[in-house]
This record gives sequence, C-alpha cells and structure tokens, in this order.
Amino acid sequence: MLCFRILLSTTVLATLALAPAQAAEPLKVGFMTVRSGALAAGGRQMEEGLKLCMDEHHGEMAGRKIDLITADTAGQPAVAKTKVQELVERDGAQVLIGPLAAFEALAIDDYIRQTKTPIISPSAAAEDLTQRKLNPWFVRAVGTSAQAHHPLGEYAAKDLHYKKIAIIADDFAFGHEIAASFQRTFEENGGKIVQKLWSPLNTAEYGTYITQIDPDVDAVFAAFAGGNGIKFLSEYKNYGMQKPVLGAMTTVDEGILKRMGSEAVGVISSGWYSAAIDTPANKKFVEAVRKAYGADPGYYTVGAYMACQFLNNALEQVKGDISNKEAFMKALRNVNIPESPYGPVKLDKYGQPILDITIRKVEKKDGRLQNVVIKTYPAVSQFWTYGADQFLKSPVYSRDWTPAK
Amino acid sequence: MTISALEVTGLYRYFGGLPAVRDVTMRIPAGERRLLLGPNGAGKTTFFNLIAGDYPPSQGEIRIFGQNVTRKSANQRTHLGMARTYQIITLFPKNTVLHNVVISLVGLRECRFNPWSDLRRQTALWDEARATLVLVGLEHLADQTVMETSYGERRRLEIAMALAQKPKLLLLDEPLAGLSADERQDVQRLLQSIPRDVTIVMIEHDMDVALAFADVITVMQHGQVVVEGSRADVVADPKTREVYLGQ
Amino acid sequence: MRSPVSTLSLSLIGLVALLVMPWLVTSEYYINIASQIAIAAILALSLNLLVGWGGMISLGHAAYLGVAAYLSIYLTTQAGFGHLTGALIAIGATTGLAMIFGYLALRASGLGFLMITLALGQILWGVAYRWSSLTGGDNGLGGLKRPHPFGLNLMDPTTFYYFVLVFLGIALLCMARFMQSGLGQSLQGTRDQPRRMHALGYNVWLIQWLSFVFAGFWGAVAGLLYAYYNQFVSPQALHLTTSAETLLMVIAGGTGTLLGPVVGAALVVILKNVVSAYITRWLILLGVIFVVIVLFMPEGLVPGARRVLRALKNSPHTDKDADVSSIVRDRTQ
Amino acid sequence: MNFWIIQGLNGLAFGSLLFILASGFSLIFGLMRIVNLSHGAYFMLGAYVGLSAIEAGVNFWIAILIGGGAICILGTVIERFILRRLTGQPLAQVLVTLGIAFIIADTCVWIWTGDPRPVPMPHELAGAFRISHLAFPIYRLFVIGVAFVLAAALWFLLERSRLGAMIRAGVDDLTMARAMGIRTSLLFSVVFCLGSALAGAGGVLAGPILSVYPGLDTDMLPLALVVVILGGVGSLLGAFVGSLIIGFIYSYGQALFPDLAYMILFLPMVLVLTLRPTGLFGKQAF
Repeated sequence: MLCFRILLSTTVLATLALAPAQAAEPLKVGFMTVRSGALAAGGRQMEEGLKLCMDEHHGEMAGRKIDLITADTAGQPAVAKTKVQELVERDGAQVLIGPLAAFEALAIDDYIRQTKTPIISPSAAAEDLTQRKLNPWFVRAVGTSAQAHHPLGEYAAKDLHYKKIAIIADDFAFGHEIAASFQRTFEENGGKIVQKLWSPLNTAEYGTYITQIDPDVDAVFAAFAGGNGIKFLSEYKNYGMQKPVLGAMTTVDEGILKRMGSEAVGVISSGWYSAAIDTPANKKFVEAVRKAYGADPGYYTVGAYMACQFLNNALEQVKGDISNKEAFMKALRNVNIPESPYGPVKLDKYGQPILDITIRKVEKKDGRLQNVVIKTYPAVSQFWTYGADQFLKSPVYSRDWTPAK
Repeated sequence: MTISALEVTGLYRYFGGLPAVRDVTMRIPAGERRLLLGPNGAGKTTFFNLIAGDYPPSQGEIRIFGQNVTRKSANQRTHLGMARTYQIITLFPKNTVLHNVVISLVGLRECRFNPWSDLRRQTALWDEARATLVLVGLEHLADQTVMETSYGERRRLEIAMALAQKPKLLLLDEPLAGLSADERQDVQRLLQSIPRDVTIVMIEHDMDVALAFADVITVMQHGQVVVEGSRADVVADPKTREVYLGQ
Repeated sequence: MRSPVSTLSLSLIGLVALLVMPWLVTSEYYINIASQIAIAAILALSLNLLVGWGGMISLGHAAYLGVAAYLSIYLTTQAGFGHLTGALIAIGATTGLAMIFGYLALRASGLGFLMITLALGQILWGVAYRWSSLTGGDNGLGGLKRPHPFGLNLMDPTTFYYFVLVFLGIALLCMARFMQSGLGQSLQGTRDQPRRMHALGYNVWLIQWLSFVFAGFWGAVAGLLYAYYNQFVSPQALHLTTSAETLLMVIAGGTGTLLGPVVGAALVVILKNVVSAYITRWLILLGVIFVVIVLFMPEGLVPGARRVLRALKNSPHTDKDADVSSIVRDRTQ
Repeated sequence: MNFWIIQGLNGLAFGSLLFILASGFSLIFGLMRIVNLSHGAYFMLGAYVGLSAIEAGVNFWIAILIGGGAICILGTVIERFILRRLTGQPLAQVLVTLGIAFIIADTCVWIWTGDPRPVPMPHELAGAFRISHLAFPIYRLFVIGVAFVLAAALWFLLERSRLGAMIRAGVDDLTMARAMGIRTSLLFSVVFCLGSALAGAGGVLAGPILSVYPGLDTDMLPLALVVVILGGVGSLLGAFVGSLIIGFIYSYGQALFPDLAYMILFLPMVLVLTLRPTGLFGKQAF
C-alpha cells in the first residue's frame, strides 16, 4: 500500500512537473509476451523484434530512458489479466506493448479502459479491437485479419482468374475473419466459394480434411495460424494434391517458412509484411534480424518491432512527456512513419494502421524460402474499399458469415 | 401361515459360465437359528452375498419377511431388517471402535444424507452405540482405533455393528474363524445372548460350536443343498459324511 | 493424532492474517492475487470433497468453474438478466449440470470415473470453443461489470477481496460441517469400504451423487466469483489444464484436509502469477515442486507440515539429527 | 464410395498412430497400475530427440531408435527413482507424472525454442500412392504397416515369450507372480522402459505427420487415454481395436459431423463408459 501511494504521488508530481524535469526519469514500458506453452514461439519472436528496436534506440526514446518490464502470460487469458495488473499496479508501467493473442487482448480490454493505460498491440489481429469494440487506449501496430485478405480475394478473382475456390481454415476467430474477408472480395469479383472446411485449432492430422476438398475447385485457400500451416502444406503435398494453394499471411509466415520445404513453394498469400519487401528500410531491418537471430523476421518479430517504433514516434511527438495521457494517446493515433519495414505507415482514426498490402509468392531464393512480392496494394484500410460506416454496419466476420455455395 | 424370515426359491448364480450356486431353495422361519455347512468352495459365501444383495442372482427369487427383494439392492435389504457380518473383516481401521458402530447406526437413519448437522453432537447416537458395545463387552475399547485392537475384538465389533442395527435377520459369515479358544467362548456367549426373535443364518466350520447353536442345518456342496434337517438328522445322514470325508 | 487446539489457533492466526492482509501489502496487485487464491481455493475445496473424502478423482472439475462463469456473463451481458437473477440461474443451472454429470460419471469408479469426468470436461470445452455465436469462441465473453451488492463497490480490489473472502469463509464452514456431518461421514465410508457401506444400509451411489452435486454447487460458486473477478471468460476456464491444476492444488496441499486445498491453491496461483515474473522457466519449477512434495511430503503440504511440526515438538533437544530421524521414523510407519 | 475408402484409410492411419502411442501406456497401466500422465510428454520428447538426431545427420530409422532409446532411459530412471517409491499410491503417482509432464514440456520449449518443427520423412516414403482417382500418402501406408507389425510383435512378446509369460502373470496377480519367483522389480523396469520407448519411438515415427510443437503432449495424452479406456485397460487387443475404432470415428466423424469436431472423440467414450464401465475389451473395471 505504501509503495502504491508513493507511486501515486510520483505520478501526481510528474503531472505537475515540467517536461524537462521528467525527462530524467526512465519511462516504464510493460511488455506482455508468451514464454511458456503452445504460443511460446511467437512470444520469442516478439521479444526478439522488440529487443532489436530497443537496441536501435539504445534504450532511449525522446531523451528518456526506457525501462522495459517483461511478463509471461503463458497464452492464457486469466494469466494475462493478472500480468497486466502486475505491470500496471506493481511495476508502474505507463505504456503497454502486448499481448500476443487476440483472446488475451480481449481479456484485458476492460482493465485497459478502467486504468486508462495506453497499449500498443504487436500482434493481435482481431477485427473488433479497432472496430466495433473500439478502445480509446488501444492502438494496433499490425494489420487486422481482414485487412490483409480483402486484397487477396480480389487478386484471386481478377488476376489469377480463379472461379471456384475451397476454403480450409483454423476454426477460431482469426480463421473465421480471414476466411470471410477473402470470400467477400472474391465473390464480389465473380468468384465462388464452393466449400468451407473448419478444422479445430488442435487438429492432430489434416488428412481427413484434405481428402474432403472438392476436386473440381481451381484452388484452395488455406488460412492457418501458428504451426498448422506446416502440417497442412506438407500433408497436402503427401496426399498428392495438385490444386494451387492460396495462403493466409500466417500460413506461410517467415516464422514458420524457415521450417518448411518444397511443399511451400508456389503458395501465393497476402500480408502487410514480407521479409522480401524490397525497400531500404526493410532491407536494413531484415539484415539486422538475420544478423542477430539467424532467421528472416516474420509476423511477430516485425509486429513487436513496429509497436516499439510506434511508441518511439509518439514519444517524440510529445517530447517524452506522457504525463498527459490524452495527449500521448493523440500522438499515438497520429503516428506517421514514412519509411518502415512495412512501408509508409499512418493510422486511421480508429487507431488502426493503413498499410501497404503485398501479394507474395513463396520462392526459393538465396538458398531459403521467401515470400517474394508480386503485387502491392498501397495504403489499404482495414475497411478495404467499403468505407468505415458501411463496413461497421454489418456484424463482425464469423464462421457463418456467408455459407459456401 | 407364518411369514418366513427368509425364503429362497430356485436360486442360481453363475460366474463366467460356472455355477457357484445351483438351484438352492430354502425356507427359514422367523426366529430360527440356521447353520450353513459345507467345504470350502461349496458356495456358502456366494449364497450369502446373493441374499445380502452384493450381486444379483442369475435366476431365482429371494424373499425377506415375505417381501420379494430379488431386484433390491443391498442397502434396501438392510432397511428391511437384515444385517450381515463378513468373513474377511471389513471395518474402518482408522476410526475408533465406537465410531464404527456409529457408522453402522447412521446407515439406517435419515441423517446419512444431511450435509450440515455435526454427527459428533448427536449424543443419542453415540449413547446407543456405546450401549451396543457394552452388550458385546467392548466398551473399554470404545475410543481406540480398530487398528489397535486384536483380531478377536474385531470379530466382536463386526457382530456389534450388525447387532447395533437391531436386525430381524442376521447373516453371520464365519464369526468364529481364526479365534483362540478363549475368544471363541466370548463370541459364542455373545451369540447366545442375541434375542430369540432374531433369525440367524450362520456359516461356520467349527462343528462343535455350530451344532450346539443351530436349530436347523443345511449342508451345501458344489453350490447345491445336499442335506437339510435337524442336528441329529444331518449328523446321521450318510451324505454328510460323504461331503466331509468322501471327497 | 492432531491436536485440535493448535489447529484452531493456527486457523485463527491465519484468519487474522487474511483480514489484515490488505493493510500490509504494498500494492493492489497483491490484493488481487489474494482474491484469485481465494477463488481457486473455493474450487479446490469443492474438488477436495470428491478427491479427499469421496476418493473420486475427477479431472473435469473446471467444468463447473467454466459453465457458471459463462452462464453468468452470458445472462447478464447478452440476455439482459440482472446480476442477482443471472447469478442464481448460473449457479442453479451449473448445479443441475453437476447432477447430470454425476449421474454419468458415477456409473464408473476409479479410473473410469476420472476418464468420464475428463471426457465430459473436454466436451464442454469443445462446445465453448465451437459454439461461438453464444460463447464468443476462442475470444470468449467479456464486458461483465461487477455487481454492487448492498451498495458495496466491488470494483475496488480490497472490497472485492473481502467479498471473496466471505465466500471462502462460508465454503470452509460448509466443508468443515460437511466433513463431520452424516453425509460427509457416509461419503468417507463409501471411499474406504463401498461394499460394507452398502451392507450397512447406505445407498452408496446416492451418497456419492449427492456429494458430487454438492461439489458441483461449490464449483459453480467459484465460477461465479471467477467471472466477477476476471469480468471475462474464455474456453481456457474449461480446459483440461485448469482441471489438472485444480487437482494439483488439492493433492499438493493435502487431500481430505480443510486447509490443504487452500494452501495448494496459494502455491499454484503464486507460482503461476507471481513467481513467473522472476523465473522464466516457472513451469519447470512448478513440476519440480510437485515431484518434491510427492516424494517428501506424500500426504500433502498441510498434513506434512503438521507431521514435521509434531516431530519438532516431540524431540526435546531440537538438534537436527533427531528431527530427521523422527521424520524418517514417521515415514516408515 | 471414394469418400468411404479414403476416409477409411485416413482412420486406419490415424488409428495406427494412436496404437503406437497407446500400446505403451496400456502396457504400463496393465502391469503396474500406473496412470502415466507423462506419456504424452514422452511422445513429444521422443519426437524432439529424434528430430535433433536427424538434423545432426542421422538416418531416419536410426533416429527412431535413438528417440525410443532416450525415452526408455528416461522412463527407467523415473520409474526406479520416483515411481517405485510410490507403489500403491495412485494419487501420488498421478501428481508426480503430471509434474514430470510439466517439467518435460517446459524443458522442450527451453531447448527446442517452441517453433513448430516438422520431422523430415525419409525420401523413399515421400509422395502419394495412386490407384485410379485415389491418392494416399505412402508414409501413412507405412505407418499402418508398422502398427500391424508392432501389434503382432507385442502379441508375440506377451503370449509366446518368457518375458510375456512373466508380464501376464504380473497383470493377473502380482503377489502370485512374486511368489512364483518372478523378479517383479526387474520386470517393472523392463516394462516401463518398453512402454516409454514405444512412446518415444512413436513420437519420431509420427513426426512427419504431426510435426513437433509445444502442446503436442497435451494434444496426444487425452487420445491415449481415450483409446485405452475405450479398449479396456491392460489389454493389447483392446488397445489395438480401441485405436482403430477411434481412428475411424475421428476421420468419419470429422467429415460427417463437422460441428462436433471438437468432441468427436469424447462423446463415444462417455457413451461406452456409461454403458459398459469396463471398456469394450476390459475384463475388470478400473
């Protein structure tokens, strides 16, 4: 209690103090990651991305030392809740980065509102976090599930001229949202989703599903998260399947692409990031990651890295003074980074970045598999071309969004 | 016509195709002392278990005091006034002697379903249990755990637990087995002190004790009744000798 | 024999410590941890009823936690019920579920019982995951506001802590009464000698079933508090690991004791939430602690500590060798 | 028609995997009455060890032996120094094996970083086998073959060998077996080693299909339990038939009732257990 009071009083003092006086004090940033359990791989990549960014800034942003406090949520919502309390109440974190999974982010959503703690999401892609359940203290440093896959649907119909596609996706919110967004733009451009297969997240083997795929389709859209993409693609090949595969961003993410073999070659996917994006900013970033960790950066690495850059950008706008939280939030929503691994980034008024979405194809280059960019859709909004109002009128994408025909 | 305490008709029980009890029919009038004799494996204990309701018969009918209990479970039969002891002593070893008797008493009372009222405070129950212990001469051991008592004392406690329920039909499975001569006398005296209106069916190997005790004797072999009759009849019957000597 | 006086005095000390705790700790964070421990303790106590006194090892106890939490949140945030109605329906329905689950699970005993409870738990987890229109799928349900019973502001961590503590107190009282009640004694009898209990006139199945339902009821209470605490529920609450953790709390603390599950709950919650901040590989530590408890205090922490204390008391010269030897002697008995 | 054939093959292949996983569990439970909740962790650790061996340049077949051998050693050590001290305390054993499962799982994240890793399959078994329109992975056919060979070998071991006679005697009546002069202590170690080795080797063998990832242990353990419970404990035939039934339920069930995908394995188990608490082939209740 005593400590807590002291903490309170320092906050009060800080509020009263002038910016330069405060600059001397380190800024406490709480970072929620996953170190144990099934999501540990993503957690580690997040830590790597964040560390890289921190090192780039030599642990200082806008003249303030950054005091990074890391917590392991174990990928469990209830633990995430305790951990966010630990970071905010006990350790006095003033800004949060994390957590990894959407269900963790949703679990702490109420708490964030109550404590009015600015939080930057480095990976959770759930649509509603920046849409129907808008949280004024929440900003996302990655795309939404649908943001990356609206373009792919259009591309599949217009550029690849596919007519009939079967979807197989992880049976959880992320998979539902990706599948529905792809289906929407694909069908609006004349394609037809003839089949939707939902495999449980913990599906032991995909043989049962692969053999159900309609043989008359032009292609299969496979939307998987975590390690399921590895399993699916290798089994797809072993079952002698010939139909081309379209992937979600996470199906062939660099984080798992490094573990794949020839089965991944040729998979076309879309995303807001590829390690193969050919810009100086990204080349520099990829170089650094390869040097430090010996692998290409993927979804989680770049997400955490960018979350950290968002923080830096916002801090510079307020000159390191976050005593006025509203002002800081405004700065955070005003983040504008013209050159980043993503490309140019700025946020819409919902706290969601507007991003270049690339269509990528897995190819073997320089002795490793890469998501080579074949087309770029510049400055894609989370609402695609529908406009926020119209988009938000319909309910969030779900498993039953539109049945297959 | 008087109602029989126990009436068994055409009772069969198979274990994996092997009959342990075959076509046993028996009628025991109220108040009778019946002895079951027979070599090991004759099916006596299986017969007991069928009557007690540990498992259902494969065929046949069991009536207790005129009521058909063939499909009734063991606990329901107990509530009809039946009690039994076990051949291999199955007490609650970590509890006190007195506590064991209380458990026996609670079995017939509604408070066995009460999740709230403290059993320790129901003094009537404990007094009654203590009185039963006095009856069997174990009151001095009331507060010892069963683990601390001797084999003979446990035998008597077995009987006390059965008697505490004030049964009208008492099944005793070898109450004298493994006892020393002194202990036998104690138990024997105890058995003799049971009121005459209680029907007793007893399995026992000790011929002298058993014969002195029983009104009617049934000899079983291979799951069947071989001889049935008064003491003298059974002893005189050549089939009895065959069962015991001629195998 | 344990001495009732020292147990009582220890419990009193514990009670006082629990009551003044909010004044001693340095941050609301720890008060929240204490609330979590108390909620986990209620769940562990209810499981202990089955495991400790009934000898029925259940690996599906998260079912009651999760279902009550889902129901209360769904009813209040989606179906428009008030807090009290929502809570009552949630607890009532969950207890009803325990009636059905008990009916199914008690058809088997021992490992079969364990497996049926596990399977039923997994089925519920599957339902929560799949039936996303109702449960929110993996995203779970949120948006629950804590109620304001009797004008209490439960949003305040300290008030909430006392609120939970009252329930823990009632739970402990009920468990203590249960242990000594006719039903509790009967249940312990059916654990040790089911056949004998049958012959003594006990309907073993009914007694186990009633206890199962009673345990389910307390599981539901824990679930309700869980929902209020987290203001959120996801399939994780129904997952096998939650059941397993609860079982670990019970066994580690000491089965068949009153305080064991509370201590076990504290151990697991603290390791998972507090120690994990300092030790990255806290799961390994958790595993090692369980192995060590089983090997050196197989009866659980609470009875084990009692034994060690007794051994210390009994040796007049508290020299270390004597202590060790008396512990060893105890063990070999 | 094709649907029934291909899903039947899928079920057979998955059932075969389950048998390899569950046979060791059943063996250990049958003889020693130990519910080894670390069995899933053994399976995962075996797969990781095998993977590391392959990455170090070892041939796939040798890697299976290495995976099995490593887990055999681990299992024997755990049996000798931990489980043996807890004979006759099922609760303590449940807790300790659960604790060990935690330790193994987290150690795997520690050593192998938590990235999902496919185990490369031997080149000679890659690709699909085709008859007219049907295509089926050669590796899965191979796994089906392995399961049948393993079942036969285990049957031979249990029914025809001296060791098997001792194990059967132990399963039937432990005290009797001791009285007959069987060194049950050694027997336990051998059986635990064998059961663990089956889990470890099974992990490597399953690797190319399942790949290895944190959580593989908790995904697989319930399946092993389901198989053993459905088939009946301590019965080799039960484990075999149980595995195949579960395999078929899994493949047909997921295809025919996608809404029940998450529960498809547990519904039949509840059904069987409530109707026949000894399992399909078990002689005794648990």
